[in-house]
Amino acid sequence: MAVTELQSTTDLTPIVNDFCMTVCTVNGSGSATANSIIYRALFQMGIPVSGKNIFPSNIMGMATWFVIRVNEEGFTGRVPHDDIVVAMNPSTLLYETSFLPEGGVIFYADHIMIPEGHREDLIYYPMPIKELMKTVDVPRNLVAYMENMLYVGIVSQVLGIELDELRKAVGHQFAERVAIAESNFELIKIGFDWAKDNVEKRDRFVVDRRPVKGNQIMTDGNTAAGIGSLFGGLQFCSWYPITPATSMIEAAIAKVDDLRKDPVTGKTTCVILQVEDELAAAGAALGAGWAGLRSMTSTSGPGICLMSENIGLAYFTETPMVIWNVQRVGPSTGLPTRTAQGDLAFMYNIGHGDVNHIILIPGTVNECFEFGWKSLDLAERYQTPIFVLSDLDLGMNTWVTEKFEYPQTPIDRGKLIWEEDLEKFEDWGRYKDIDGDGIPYRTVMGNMSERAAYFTRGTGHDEYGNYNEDPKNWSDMLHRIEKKLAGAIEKLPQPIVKKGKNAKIGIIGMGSTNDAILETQAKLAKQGLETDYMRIRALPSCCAVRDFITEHERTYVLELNRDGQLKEILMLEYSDLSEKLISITDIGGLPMTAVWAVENILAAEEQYA
Amino acid sequence: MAVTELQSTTDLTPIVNDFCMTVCTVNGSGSATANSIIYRALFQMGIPVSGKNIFPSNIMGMATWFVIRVNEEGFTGRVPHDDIVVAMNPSTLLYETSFLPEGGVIFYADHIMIPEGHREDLIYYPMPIKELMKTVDVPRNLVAYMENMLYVGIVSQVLGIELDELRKAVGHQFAERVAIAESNFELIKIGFDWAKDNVEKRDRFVVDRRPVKGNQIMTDGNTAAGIGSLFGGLQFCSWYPITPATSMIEAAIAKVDDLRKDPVTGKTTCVILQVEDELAAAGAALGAGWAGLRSMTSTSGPGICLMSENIGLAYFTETPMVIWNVQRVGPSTGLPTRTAQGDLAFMYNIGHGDVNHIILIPGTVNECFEFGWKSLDLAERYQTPIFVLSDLDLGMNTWVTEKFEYPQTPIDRGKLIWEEDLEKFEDWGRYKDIDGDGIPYRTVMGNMSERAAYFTRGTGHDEYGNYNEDPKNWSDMLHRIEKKLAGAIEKLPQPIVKKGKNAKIGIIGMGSTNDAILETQAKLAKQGLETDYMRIRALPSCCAVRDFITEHERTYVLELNRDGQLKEILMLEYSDLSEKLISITDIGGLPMTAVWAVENILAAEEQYA
Amino acid sequence: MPSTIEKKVERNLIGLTPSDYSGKKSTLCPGCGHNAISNVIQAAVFELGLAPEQVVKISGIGCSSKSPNYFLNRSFGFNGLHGRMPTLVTGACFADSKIEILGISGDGDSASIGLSHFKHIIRRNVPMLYIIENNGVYGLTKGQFSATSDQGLVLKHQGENILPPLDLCMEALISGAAFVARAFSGDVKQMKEIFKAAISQEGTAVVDVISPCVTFNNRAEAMQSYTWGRAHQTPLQEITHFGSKEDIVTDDFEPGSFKEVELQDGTYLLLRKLDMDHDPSDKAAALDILTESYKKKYFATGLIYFSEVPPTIQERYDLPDEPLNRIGIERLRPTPAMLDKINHNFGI
Amino acid sequence: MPSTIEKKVERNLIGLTPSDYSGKKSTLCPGCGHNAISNVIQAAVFELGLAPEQVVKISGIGCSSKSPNYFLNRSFGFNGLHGRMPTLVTGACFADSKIEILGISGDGDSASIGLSHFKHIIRRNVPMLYIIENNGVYGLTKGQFSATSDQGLVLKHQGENILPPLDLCMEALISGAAFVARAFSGDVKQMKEIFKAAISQEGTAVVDVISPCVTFNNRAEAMQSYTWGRAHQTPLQEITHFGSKEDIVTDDFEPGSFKEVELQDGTYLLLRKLDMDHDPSDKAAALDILTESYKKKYFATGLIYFSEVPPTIQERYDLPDEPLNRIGIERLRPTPAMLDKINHNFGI
Ligand SMILES: Cc1ncc(C[n+]2csc(CCOP(=O)(O)OP(=O)(O)O)c2C)c(N)n1
Ligand SMILES: Cc1ncc(C[n+]2csc(CCOP(=O)(O)OP(=O)(O)O)c2C)c(N)n1
Ligand code: SF4
Ligand code: SF4
Ligand SMILES: [Mg+2]
Ligand SMILES: [Mg+2]
Repeated sequence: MAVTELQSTTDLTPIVNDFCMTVCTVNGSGSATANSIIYRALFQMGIPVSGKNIFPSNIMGMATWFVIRVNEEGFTGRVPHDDIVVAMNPSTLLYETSFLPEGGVIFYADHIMIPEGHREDLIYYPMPIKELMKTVDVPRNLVAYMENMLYVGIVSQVLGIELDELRKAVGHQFAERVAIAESNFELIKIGFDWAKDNVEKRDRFVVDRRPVKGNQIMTDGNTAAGIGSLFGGLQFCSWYPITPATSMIEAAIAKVDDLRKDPVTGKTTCVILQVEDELAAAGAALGAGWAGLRSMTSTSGPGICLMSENIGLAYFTETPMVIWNVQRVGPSTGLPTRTAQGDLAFMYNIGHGDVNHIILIPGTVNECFEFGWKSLDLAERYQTPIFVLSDLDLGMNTWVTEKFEYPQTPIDRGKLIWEEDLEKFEDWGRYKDIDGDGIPYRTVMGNMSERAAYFTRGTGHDEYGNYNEDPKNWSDMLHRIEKKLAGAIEKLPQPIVKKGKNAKIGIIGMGSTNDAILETQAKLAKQGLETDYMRIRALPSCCAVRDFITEHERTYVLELNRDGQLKEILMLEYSDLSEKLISITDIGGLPMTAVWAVENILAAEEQYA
Repeated sequence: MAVTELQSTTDLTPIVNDFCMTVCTVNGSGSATANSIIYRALFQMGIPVSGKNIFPSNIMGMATWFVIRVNEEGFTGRVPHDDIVVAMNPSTLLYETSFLPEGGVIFYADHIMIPEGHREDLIYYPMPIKELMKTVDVPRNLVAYMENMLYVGIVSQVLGIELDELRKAVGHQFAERVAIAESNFELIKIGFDWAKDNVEKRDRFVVDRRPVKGNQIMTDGNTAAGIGSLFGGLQFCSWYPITPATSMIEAAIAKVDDLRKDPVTGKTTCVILQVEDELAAAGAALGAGWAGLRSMTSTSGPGICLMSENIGLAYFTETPMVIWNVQRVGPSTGLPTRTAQGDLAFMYNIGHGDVNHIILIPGTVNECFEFGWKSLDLAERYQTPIFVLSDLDLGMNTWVTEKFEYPQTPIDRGKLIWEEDLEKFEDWGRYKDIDGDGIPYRTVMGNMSERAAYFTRGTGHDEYGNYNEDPKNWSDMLHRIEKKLAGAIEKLPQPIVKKGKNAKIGIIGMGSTNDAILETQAKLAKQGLETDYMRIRALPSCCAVRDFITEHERTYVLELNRDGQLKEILMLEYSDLSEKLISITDIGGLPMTAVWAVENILAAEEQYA
Repeated sequence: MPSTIEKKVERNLIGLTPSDYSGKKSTLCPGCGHNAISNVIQAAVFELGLAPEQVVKISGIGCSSKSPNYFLNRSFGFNGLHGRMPTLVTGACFADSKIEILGISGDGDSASIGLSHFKHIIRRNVPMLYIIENNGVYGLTKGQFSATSDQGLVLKHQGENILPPLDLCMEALISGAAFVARAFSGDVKQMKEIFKAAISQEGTAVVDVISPCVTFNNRAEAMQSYTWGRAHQTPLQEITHFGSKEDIVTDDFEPGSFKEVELQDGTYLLLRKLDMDHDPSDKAAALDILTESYKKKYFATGLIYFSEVPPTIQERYDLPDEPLNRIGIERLRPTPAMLDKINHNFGI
Repeated sequence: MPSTIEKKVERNLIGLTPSDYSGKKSTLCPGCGHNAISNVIQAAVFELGLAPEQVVKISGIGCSSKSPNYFLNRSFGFNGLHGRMPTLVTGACFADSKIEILGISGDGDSASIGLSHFKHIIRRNVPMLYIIENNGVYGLTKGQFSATSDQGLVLKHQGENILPPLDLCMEALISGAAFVARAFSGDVKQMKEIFKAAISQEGTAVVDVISPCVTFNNRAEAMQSYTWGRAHQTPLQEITHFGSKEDIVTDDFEPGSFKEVELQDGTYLLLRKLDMDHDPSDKAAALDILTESYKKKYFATGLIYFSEVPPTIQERYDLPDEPLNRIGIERLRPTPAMLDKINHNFGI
C-alpha cells in the first residue's frame, strides 16, 4: 500500500498539549534513552508530561511500549487509547494501531510493511529510518540504538517539540559525556531536518510552550525513595535484586558516595550490602536495626513472603527496620514487570500470631522521597517494622513532581538511650512501659554500662527480656505492643482530601492511582457528579477517614487488585459504616485510567439515580 | 509444720466423678507415662476424662504440669482452678497451691517441705516416696521415673481408681514389653497398698465406674491426623521438625509400614521424608502434588511463614497439596509449647497478590482423623493448597473421642486425567474451564500422550499454560480461580450447631475450644441464659453461618487470640451483620475455660439487660 | 539444533525427528549462552533416543530458568520459584522413577538463594541431571553480582564486586555428588557428550555450564565471557558417550591413552586423555584441579569427578516398580479391618 | 566454671572476677555438652580480659541457641530465628566494629535450615567467632536427625537415618574461612585455647564443637556421644594461646616440635606437634584430614586450618573508626545544599 494515498482528516484545528503517544519498540534496543529525551524536552517546555514503560519480563527482543502522555491540565495518568503511535517494531504494528481511534496518527519506520487495506482512518507518517542511517557513520553495534534518535527528531518536529530543548535534554541525559551527547543529537537533528523538509503535517496534535514552573522536577519514585532514605540517615541497607525494587537500591548506591560522607571524618556512614536472599536481607536489616543502625531493605512480593518470619520477630522483639515493597502483580511470580496494589491485605496481616503493622503508602514521587526519610524515624520511634508500599508504576515510571523538600524535622532516633541516659532510670527494663505510652526505652550493643545489656528473644519475655511463659505476662506484653502502635496512628501521614463542590459522593484511593483519580474527579465533575477524593497515605487509618466516610452518602474505594483489599481493611476498621463503602477494582497489571474509573463509578451510580 | 496437724474439712459428702487434678513434676522425669496410666484407667472405668500437658519449652528439669480433668457430664475442657494437686516438684509448690480453692487436696512427696503456716484450708496427703523406693530394687537411672509410679498408686487408691484398671492401663502403655509393664505395675501396687493401709481419706473427691461407651477411644489429635492422612491415601509427606506439629508426622511414621503396604506388590505406597527446612518441605510437597502424588506437609507458625511463597505458587499454578498448621502461640517463636488460635488471619491472607484459601478447622480428635483424609480429596478436587488448622491443645493433648469412622467416600482424585481421558477432549488446555465450574482438567508427568505436557509457571499464563501478560487474560485467570474456590464453599465441612432452648443469643467458636464452649453453653443455661452454639469447621464460611448470625440477636465469637481474628473474617463475609457480632478473646497460651467464657459473656450481656 | 549434529540424523532410535524435541522460540537475548545449552539438551535427548514424554524439566527463576520453555515442548515443565528448583524435584521424583528429571538453574538460583537446597538435594542423591547455566551475574534482573561473579568485576549500577566467587563444582563434590562436570556454552560438542553421560547416570549428576550473559557480563576480561572462555578453556579429556560397547571405536588411539567407563544403564563413556592427565575417579585430585584452575586462571572443562553411585533417595524406600502416581485408589487406602484394629487399640 | 581454671585466678587483666562473666542458670539437661561450652566461653572471655560489654552473643533456635542465656549476662544477646543467626550478625557487625561477636548455633541450625547463610557469612568474612554446638541431632524438638547425624543412626520416633552426614569444617573450609577448628565438649582445656585464639582472630573463625546431647543422641556407638568422642579423640596438636610473646614458654619442647603464630591482635598461638603432624596452613591437607578421619573413624580435634585473613566485610567499606551506631544525627543527614543540587539536576 502506498503511503501517499492516505488522506488526512479534514478538520485540522490543532489539539494543543493533549495527547497520548506510544512508542513501540523491542526491548534491549535502547529506546528508553530516546523516549526520555522526548519527555524531558516536553517537561522543559513547561508542558505536563509523564512517561510510562510497559515492558515484558525479559531482557531483549520483545515488544515494549513506552507511553508519553501530555496534558495541559496536568492529568498524566494512563489513558486506555493512543493518539499517536510510533512504530519501530514490525511484529506488533497491527496490535498497536488497534488502540488508535479514528484520526489517530502513526509514525512508522518505512521498512515496516503496512498491510494492504489497513485502516484508512489513520494518518500515516512513514519515516525513512534505514535511508537516513546511511547518511551517517555509526558503529555497527550502535545502529539499532541510533535509529531511535531519528524518530525522536522526526516526531518532535511534526509535533512542535523545540530543537533547542531536545539539545538540552540530550545534554541532561549524558551529563559529562559530551561527545556521546553530540553524536546522539546529530541524529536527532538529521531526523528533525528531514521532517522539516519532507513532512506535510496532516494531524492535529501539537505542543506549545508554557511558563515553566520552577518548583517542579522530573524523576521516578524509586530514585526518590533511594535518595530520601539517604536523607533519612540510613546507615544500613541489605537487599536482594528483584524487579521492580532493584532500581530503588541502585539509586541509593549511585548517590551514597556523594551524600553520605561523614562531614567529620570523610568516611562513609551508610553501608549498602547485597546478600544471598531475602531471608538474609530481612535478617541483616533486623540485626542492624537491633544494633542501633537506621536500617532498611527493599523488595517486592516474593521477597516479602520470604521476610515474613523476620517481620514477626521484629514486631515482637520491637526492633526498628524499614521494609519497602515496590509492588508488582501477584500472586506468585505473576507479572513481574506490571503494576498492582495487591499486597496490602497480606502485609497488613503478615506473620503468624496476632500482629498489627504500620504501612505507609506514598502516592507521588515526592512522597517517595518524604517517606524515605520519615519511615526511618517512625521505625525508631515506634520500635517496629515500618512497611512502605509503593508499586512499579510509581517506582519505575517517570513523573513530574514537586521539588523534594528538605526534612522539616531533625532525625528522630526515638527512645534510644546510652550510658548517661540509663543513669536516669532507677529500674530500667527493655520492655518496661516507663512513660505509659507503650513505648519502652531501648539500649543497643556497644553500650558499656553494666546495666545496658538485655537478652533479646522472639519467645515470651517479661519487661526485662527474661524468658517468661506466664499467661498474664504474655497477654500484657501483646496488648502493650498493640497500644504502642495504636498511639502511632494519628502521627502517621494523614490522608489528603481534594474537595469537590458540595459533593455527596466520596472516592477513596491510595498510592500510584492518584493521577488517574484526580482526573476521574475532574471528569465526573464535568459530567455533573461532584465528588470528594481522599487519598489514604497510611494504615491503620486515622479518624479523618471515619469522618470522611460518615460525611458522604457513599464512598467508592478504587484500587488495583482483585479483592478490594483497601476496602476490606476499611470495612473492618469502620464496620458500622461498611454499607457506605463500594469497591471498584481492576487487576490487569496496567496503571489505572480515569476513563475506566469514570465508567465504573457512573455505572454504579445508576442504581442510586 | 507437721502434716498431721492439718484438718479435714467437715463436710465429707463425696463429689463423684468431678474434679480437676494437676500433677506437678519436672519435665524429662518420665511423668508423662505415669499420668497416662491414671487417665487411661479412668477412661477404662467409663468416666469422661481428659489429659493436658502444660509444659515448658525445654527438655529436662523445668516445671511441668499435667492436668487431668474428670467430669461426669463429659465436659473435659480446662478449668482455671485445681481440686487436687500432686506435688512432686519442690520448687513450684507454692505456686501450684495458689490454684486450689478451700478444701483443695494436695498429695505431696514428703521430702518436700511445706512451709510453716502454709494454707490450713487444704487437705494434705504426704507421700513417703523416698521411703517406699527403698523397698524396691530399681536401677539408678530409673529412680526418678519409677517414683512417679508410686504417686499413681497412692493417688489412685485415695480417689478410688481401681487397681485392675491400672494394671490394664499399664499393659496398654507397654504393649508387648511385658516385663517392663510388670515392674511398673509393681511400684503402682506398692503405692496403692501403702495408701490403703496408711491413708485416711479426708477429702470428698471420688471416682465411680460408669457403663463403658463402646464407641469411644482415647488419643490425641496429632496421632489422629497422622493416621487419617494415611487413610486418605497420602503418598508423599515432606516435613521439618517443629513443636507442636512433629508428633503428627511421627504418628504417620509409626504407622506407615503397617498401613501402607501396597496390597498388590507388598511395597510401600507412601514416602515420608524429613527435609532441610520448611521452604523445602513446602516445595517438595508442591512438587509431589504437581507430579500426581497425594501430598502433605505439617508445621506450625514459623514454618508457615517460610511456606508462604510456595503457597502462592501452589495457589496460582493450581497444584494440590495439604498443609497442616498445628498452631502454637505467636507472634514469632512465641510460646512454642502453648496453645492458641492466632494464625487464622495470616493464613487466610497468605501470599502476596490476591488469594483466597480454604481452611479446615477440626474441633475434635475425631475430626483430625476425618480432615486428615478429606483434606487430600479437597486438595485434588479443587487443585489448590488446603490448610488444616489444628493447635497444640487438640494436637498434643489426650482426649476421649468417638471411634474413627472409615471414610464414607472413595478417594477422590478430582479431575486428574491420563492418556485415555485426554482422547475425550478436543481442545484440552491445563487451565481451560471445560465444565464451567472453574476447575480445569489436570495431567501429570509420566503421561505419555503427546498432548499431555504443559509448562507450569507462577507467571501469567493462558489457558494452555503459555506465558501471557495480557491484562484481560490475567484478570480472567484470577477470577476463574476465585470462582473455582467459591464453588467449594458448600462442599466443605459444614458448621455444627448445638441448640439451646429458644435461644436468642448465639455463640460461634472453632477448633479446640469446643469442649470449653459446650460447657459454657450448659453453664449459661443453668444461669438462665439460653444460647445456640455454632462451631465453624471450614472457611470461607457457608450460608448456614449467615443464617445463624441473622437468626440471633447477637452472637459472641469466642477465640484464643488477641485480635478476634475469626470475628474479623466473619465481619468481612457478613459485613451487613457485623453489628451483631461480639468478640471475646483470650491470649495467654492455655486452653479456654468455660468459667472465663461464662464470665465474659455474662458481663457483656449486662449492657443488654 | 547446534551445528554439531550431522544433517543425516533424521530419526533416532525410537523413530522421532529432531523437531519432536524442539521447544518454543527463545525469548532470551540473541547470543545468550543459555540458548546454546537449550539446543544441546534437545540434541542430547534426541540422540539418547529418549521420548520427550520421558523427560521432565524443572527450573527456578532467572533467564536460565526460563530456558526449559525453549526445548522439549512435549516434556512436562515447571518453572517454579527462585532458588527452590531442587525442592520441587525432591517431591516430583517419587511420582515416577522412570522419568528423567532435568533441573535447570542459574548461578543466582543455585549459588545464592538456593545454595542450601542445591547441597541438600545432592546429599539426598535425588536422581536427576542438575544443570547450572552459570553466567556469573543475575541476568533477568539486569546485571547484579551473583555468588559466582569474579571478585573485582565491575557492573554498571553495582560498582565493584568485593567478594570472592564460590565454585559450584567444588560444592557439589563435597556434598557427595558422584558425577560432577564443567562445560562451556562455547563448546557444544563436549557439552552434548557430558549431558548424554549425565542423563545415563543414576543419582544426582551436576554439570556447571559456564554460559555467558552477552548483555550484562560478557566483557572479554570477565571469566564467564565467551572471549575469556575460548581463550582459556582446557578440556580435561575428550569425552564421547556411546549407546553400547559395540559402538566404541578406539582404533585411532594409542593404548593407555583412553578409558572406557560403563554407566548404570549399560551405555558407555569413552574418556580420551589430553594434556591434563586428570583422573576423574580421584576426589582429592578433583578438588585440586578446581582450586588450581581458579588460582592459575585456566578454565578446566570436562568430567571433574565420577564415581560409583551410592543408593538414590528412591532406592532407600521400598517403592513399587509401577509409577507411584498411577497406583489405583483402592491400593492407597488401608482396609476397614486396619482401622478397626486402631480403634480397638485406642479404645477400651 | 570448668575445672581447668585454677582457683587462684580471681581477677583478670581488667580487674573483673569470673562471676562478672556468668550467665543465667542453665535450663538445659544436666550433662548436656552445650553446658560445657557455655562454661568454656565465659572462661575464655574472662582470661582474654575482654569486658562482657565488649562481647555480643547472637544465636538461632535450638538447645544450643538457648545457651547464650547461660553465660555472659552483661553482654547483649539475641536469640533469633532458626537458622538465621548469620543474617543478624551480618547487620549487627557494622554497628560497632570493636565489639566481638559470638555466633552460637546448632547442627540443625547451621547444617540444615541455615546452611546457605553459614556459607555466605564465611564468604563475606564477617568478623566473628562462629561456634556450632554439634550434637548430630535436633535436641530442642526432641530427637530428629540433623544433617550431621551419622548415617545409620537410629532414633526413637524416626527409624534409621538414611543419609550421609555433612561436615561443617569442610564446608567452612571451601567457603573460604581462614580459621577452622574442631573441638569436643569432653575436652574443655583444648576448647578454651581454641576459643581464645579464635576470638583474637579477625574475620570469620569457625569452631565445630562436638557436643553430646545426653538425652537424645548419646549412645556409646554414636559419633557425637561422649563415649565415642573420648575413645576416638585425636588432637592434631597441643594448642596454647598467649597474651604476648613474652609469656610463651617453650623450654620443655624439642626444637622443631612446635610453631608460634602471631594473631592479628598481637597475641600468640603456640602449636605443639603431636602424633598427627598436621600442617594447619595447608588447605589441601586440611580437607584430607577431614575426609580421612571420617573414613577411618577417628575424631580429629584442634586447629584444622589457619591462614592469613583476607579483608573482612567491614574493611571493604570505608567506615569511620567511631562506632557507626554512635554517630550523631547531624552527621547522618546530607545538607540542604546537597538536596538543592539534586533538585536542580532533576529540575529544568
Ligand atoms: C524470591 C525472589 N527473589 C528475587 C527474585 C528476582 N529474580 C528473578 S531472576 C533473579 C536472578 C537470576 O539470576 P540467575 O539465577 O543467575 O539467572 P540468570 O538470569 O543469570 O540466568 C532474581 C534475583 C525472584 N523472582 N524471587
Ligand atoms: C522455622 C523453624 N522451624 C522449625 C523450628 C523448630 N525447631 C526448634 S529448635 C530446632 C532444631 C534445633 O536443632 P539444633 O540446631 O541441632 O540444636 P540443638 O537443640 O540440637 O542444640 C527446630 C527444628 C523453629 N523454631 N523454626
Ligand atoms: S540478559 Fe543475559 S542471561 Fe538473560 S537472556 Fe540476555 S544474555 Fe542471556
Ligand atoms: S535435649 Fe540434648 S541438646 Fe537439648 S539440653 Fe538436653 S542434652 Fe542438651
Ligand atoms: Mg546468572
Ligand atoms: Mg543439634
